[in-house]
Amino acid sequence: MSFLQIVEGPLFYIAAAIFLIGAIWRVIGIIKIGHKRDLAPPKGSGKVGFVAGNLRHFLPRKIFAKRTWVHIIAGYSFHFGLFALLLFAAPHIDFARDRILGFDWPALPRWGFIIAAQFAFAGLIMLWVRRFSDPVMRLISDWDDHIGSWLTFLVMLTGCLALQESHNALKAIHMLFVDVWLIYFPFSRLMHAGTFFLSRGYTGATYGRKGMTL
Amino acid sequence: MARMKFLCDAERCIECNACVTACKNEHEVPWGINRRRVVTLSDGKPGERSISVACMHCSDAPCMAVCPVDCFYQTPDGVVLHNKDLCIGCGYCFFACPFGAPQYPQAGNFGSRGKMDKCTFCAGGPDADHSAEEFKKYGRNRMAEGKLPICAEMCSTKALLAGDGNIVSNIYRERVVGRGFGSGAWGWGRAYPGSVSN
Amino acid sequence: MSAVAQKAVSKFLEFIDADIAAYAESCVHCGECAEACHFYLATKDPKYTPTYKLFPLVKAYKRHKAPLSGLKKMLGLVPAEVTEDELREWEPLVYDACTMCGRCTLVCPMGIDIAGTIRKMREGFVAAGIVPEGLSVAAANAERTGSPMGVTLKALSAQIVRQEKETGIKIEIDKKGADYMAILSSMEIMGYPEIIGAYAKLFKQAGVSWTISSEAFEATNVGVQIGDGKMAKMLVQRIVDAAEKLKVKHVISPECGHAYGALRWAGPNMVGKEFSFKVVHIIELLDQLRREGRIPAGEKDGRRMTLHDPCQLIRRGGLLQEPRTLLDDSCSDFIEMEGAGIANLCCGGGGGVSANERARELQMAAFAQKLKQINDLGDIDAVVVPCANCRTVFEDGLDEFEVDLEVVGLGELVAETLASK
Amino acid sequence: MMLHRLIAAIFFIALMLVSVTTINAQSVRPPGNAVNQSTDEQIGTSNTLGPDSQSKYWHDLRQGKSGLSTTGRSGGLLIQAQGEQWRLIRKNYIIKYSGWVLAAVLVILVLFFLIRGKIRLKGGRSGQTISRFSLPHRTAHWFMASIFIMLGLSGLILLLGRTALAPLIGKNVYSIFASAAMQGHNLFGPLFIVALVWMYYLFVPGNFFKMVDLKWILKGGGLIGGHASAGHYNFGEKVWFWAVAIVGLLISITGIILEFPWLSANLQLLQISTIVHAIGAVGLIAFALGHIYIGTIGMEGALDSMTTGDVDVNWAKEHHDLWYEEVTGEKSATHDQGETGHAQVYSQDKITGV
Repeated sequence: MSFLQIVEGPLFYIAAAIFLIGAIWRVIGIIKIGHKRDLAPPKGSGKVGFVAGNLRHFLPRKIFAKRTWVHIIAGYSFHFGLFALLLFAAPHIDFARDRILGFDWPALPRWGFIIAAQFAFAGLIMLWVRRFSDPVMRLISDWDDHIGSWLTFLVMLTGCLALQESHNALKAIHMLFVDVWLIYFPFSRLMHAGTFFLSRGYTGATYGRKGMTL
Repeated sequence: MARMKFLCDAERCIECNACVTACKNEHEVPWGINRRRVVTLSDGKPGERSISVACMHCSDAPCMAVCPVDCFYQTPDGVVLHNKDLCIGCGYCFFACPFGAPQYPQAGNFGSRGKMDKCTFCAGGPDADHSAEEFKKYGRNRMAEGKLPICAEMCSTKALLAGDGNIVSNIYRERVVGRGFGSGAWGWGRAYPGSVSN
Repeated sequence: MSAVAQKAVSKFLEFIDADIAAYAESCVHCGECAEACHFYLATKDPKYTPTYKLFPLVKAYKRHKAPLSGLKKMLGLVPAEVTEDELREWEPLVYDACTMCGRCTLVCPMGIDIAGTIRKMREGFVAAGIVPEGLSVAAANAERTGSPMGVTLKALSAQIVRQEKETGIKIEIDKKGADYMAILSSMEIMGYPEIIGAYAKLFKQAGVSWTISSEAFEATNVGVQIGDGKMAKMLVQRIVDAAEKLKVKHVISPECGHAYGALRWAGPNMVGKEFSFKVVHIIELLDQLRREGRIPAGEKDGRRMTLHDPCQLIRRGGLLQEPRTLLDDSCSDFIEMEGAGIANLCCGGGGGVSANERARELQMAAFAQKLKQINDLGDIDAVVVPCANCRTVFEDGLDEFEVDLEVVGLGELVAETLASK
Repeated sequence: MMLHRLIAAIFFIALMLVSVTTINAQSVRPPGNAVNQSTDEQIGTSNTLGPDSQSKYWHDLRQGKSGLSTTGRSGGLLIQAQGEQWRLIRKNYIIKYSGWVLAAVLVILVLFFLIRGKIRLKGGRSGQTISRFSLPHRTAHWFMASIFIMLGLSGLILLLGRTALAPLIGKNVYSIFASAAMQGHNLFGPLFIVALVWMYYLFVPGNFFKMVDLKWILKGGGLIGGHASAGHYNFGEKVWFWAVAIVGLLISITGIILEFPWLSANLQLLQISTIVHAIGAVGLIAFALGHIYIGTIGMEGALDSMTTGDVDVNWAKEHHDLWYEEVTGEKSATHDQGETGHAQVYSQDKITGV
């Protein structure tokens, strides 16, 4: 069995299983901690607040955006780029069709892929650079932040370096980082991708019950 | 060992483009790639000439010199071949080649060139002779079958000559003598310096 | 782990519900919250980054309560135990440098309610006995008299008599079966007793039957501010008992930030049952009466005014429009400050910070931000501050910076501009 | 011989540049008494069986005369003459010397470090700091730095790999590196332009040359000894800034041409672009090595300005005295009389204790 076959075969399935089970375990674990019942008579709907909170926090507020526009642009640019690459890159769709789902969907054209990659890289580098050049970020960042950023960066980088799609070694390196990333995910702050809707939603629900404006 | 050469007799080429078509068919090259092309000079004017041109398999091949990954090699027959497994599609061989031989699939897609493709003198590539990979990457290996390039083989006017350089130049010399005037064969001065025959 | 730290940690863990767990899991350390915190903006000291203030609690969560923490512990990947030294280091951050204004939640891409989490974190600090001195004095006062400033019934009675004399309206104490029972913050009783007169005037005109209880007249809940659940409950219980005894239908929460949240939202959960009465904020009530035409507006106040948005009423209380509609009727030259409304800056003295002598310098630095916001408006005659605590902070701050600016309460303004019958 | 070829190469580049810009210059009207000759009729022999010499005909083709073709990317061009020059410049000059230039810079830096050592703060650290670069400045700088490093490494792999790397790791492995390097280089290229524009915008104030810079040069930048006054940026930093700006612009333009080759059908333009791109990049990398040296191990206290953004007051006084005075309104007493900075006075609270 070649190295590539291992990293995109058994190791990938193991990593994907750890990723899925770990992430779901953790999200359910959080939900299961539960809350006490709120006895105060509500002024509005908590459920509506949950959804509203989730939506509202996608949009930055003007007064803060003036101060933090660089982070907002970097953050959005990274996340949009990443999801475009993850979901619409032709090799990813092929991989999903052949190994997981059995069906495919339209892929980004090559130029679309590259533009998405530009945004993703620009955003991620900016966010990471800020992590060590801003005293606030230096104080609050820990190893988890840096490992998470670097692993994601390496997954993206190795993926793009393998863009010629002609060397198995490059693809294998990419897949290896993907596997590591998947295994690392449920134990790390990367989990925010699976818990952000809870934290936004819970705050939103509290606000909603109290009839607070978001 | 014989030194393989191409020669196009401009006095005979009738711009039928059959060499181009035969080459495409023989090697099943993808859309958009023509390993050979026919250039017409003074089109529609007195003295019109046509020349079929592809990789000339130069002795001191510029492509070989500039390739950053050193993917070219020359066979003992003087045929310049390249290894597509090494090629990164940078396009430098195209910058250097005097004859515009290197071709790239999906050129123009955000600057990405696929792996370079060019005339192999129907001699395949570094993969095992007659293997499926060799055919897929480089086309048919006629040389290994003891045959000469298809373009010259099927040229109806025998304008395009391919094969051992000495034999090719002898044929040409006879023609020139027969025609009663002399000049250098097209491209030979550049491709095979020091061996121009008259 | 020392016993002190142990106490704090077990209190932390007791208070970590799914909300706080989701917050701890979701924070990506993006640092945006710093840009919303007036303490950070005033000092540019990174330690005032709101999410940093939560670190001990998050550490405890990750070590003991997070899903998969058991697995991570085996691999040695959980954070170390919280130490007493850490708690002492964080004490000023949790008490002096957070007014629980909740502005950080607005900027947080994850919507983390840092203010609410700080409130619960303080429970741990109280359990460990790591509390600033100013607050513990207030707490002792509250325990003794029910009021952080030690306001006694005698003092209140004196103020009521004076207001009766001034307005010529009789104020009935302990009137059974009244519709509304007003409670007041100690700041109002001691500093701005005119509000009692204003209530009398407004309710007389509106025909509202109301009273003040002699047993529970204090609205300020120092237990909530300091994070002492037991005391908070005791203070709420006192109001509940009085309201039930007088059989009132409503209890009016005064122009005081934390008091409203403590009684309206936290109250039933603290005493463990639903109230037999409704809690209504004075601004809500005035707005309702105004809409019902029971307190029609008269001649408007012509001074150039702006409105300070007290965090606990506007941002965290949801009373965004009510004060503005009331002001539109009461004030002819009203101007909003930049960033007014839900994202307005805090005065810098809420959440017990103004009662905490140690935090004075920081509070003033934060107030300077507020002052700049007001100064940017140009010439302003008065600022309407519908929160007694903010009002004290304003007056203190304006004094400190030697700025001549009038601070008025909303209730008084509405009372003053009432159409005469 | 060497010199001769070098001159020829430079002449050729100049010629190519000129020919690109003066492509329309041939519409000059011929003199009135000129014999009107149709060049078309000159091509080929008038009689296919005639005895004429065809040397002119073939010569023209050799020089790049075009015909017509329905197929192929090169169209009717039979012989592309300048490819040979391009090959010579690339192989004999750029690849050959760029490695040596970079090696020489490294050697010079090592020697300099051994001889001069770390430039220490004469007064030691004062413990007081002064703000030098804001957060956006630092972010832009490190953004540029990370992209520069990635582009530099991948570019050098492509340029020198065949000579320096392939013999060590073998052609097959090297091809993997080269493939990755090329994809990465093309990917990060456009980001360099973003970084360049952003950085230029933030850093250009204060980077214009002034009289002080002349004095600075005359004093050898204070490296040799003695003190050279400087404002917010000294002469060396200004040169570095403008080198990045101008060479960076050249590299960006040529990079775009190379990355989007269909933008121009002109092969010459692509060939010139590779040459300009490589020379510019090697120059910048060489300069960057010096920049990194002086910013890290070369000078005590210099790195602070790009990590925390705050530099030691003594560092400011010793290296950027005029700037220090401008910001604080205080005499630094390290420079000559008469070289006072601008009178603009800021409040003392720009200095913060540590």
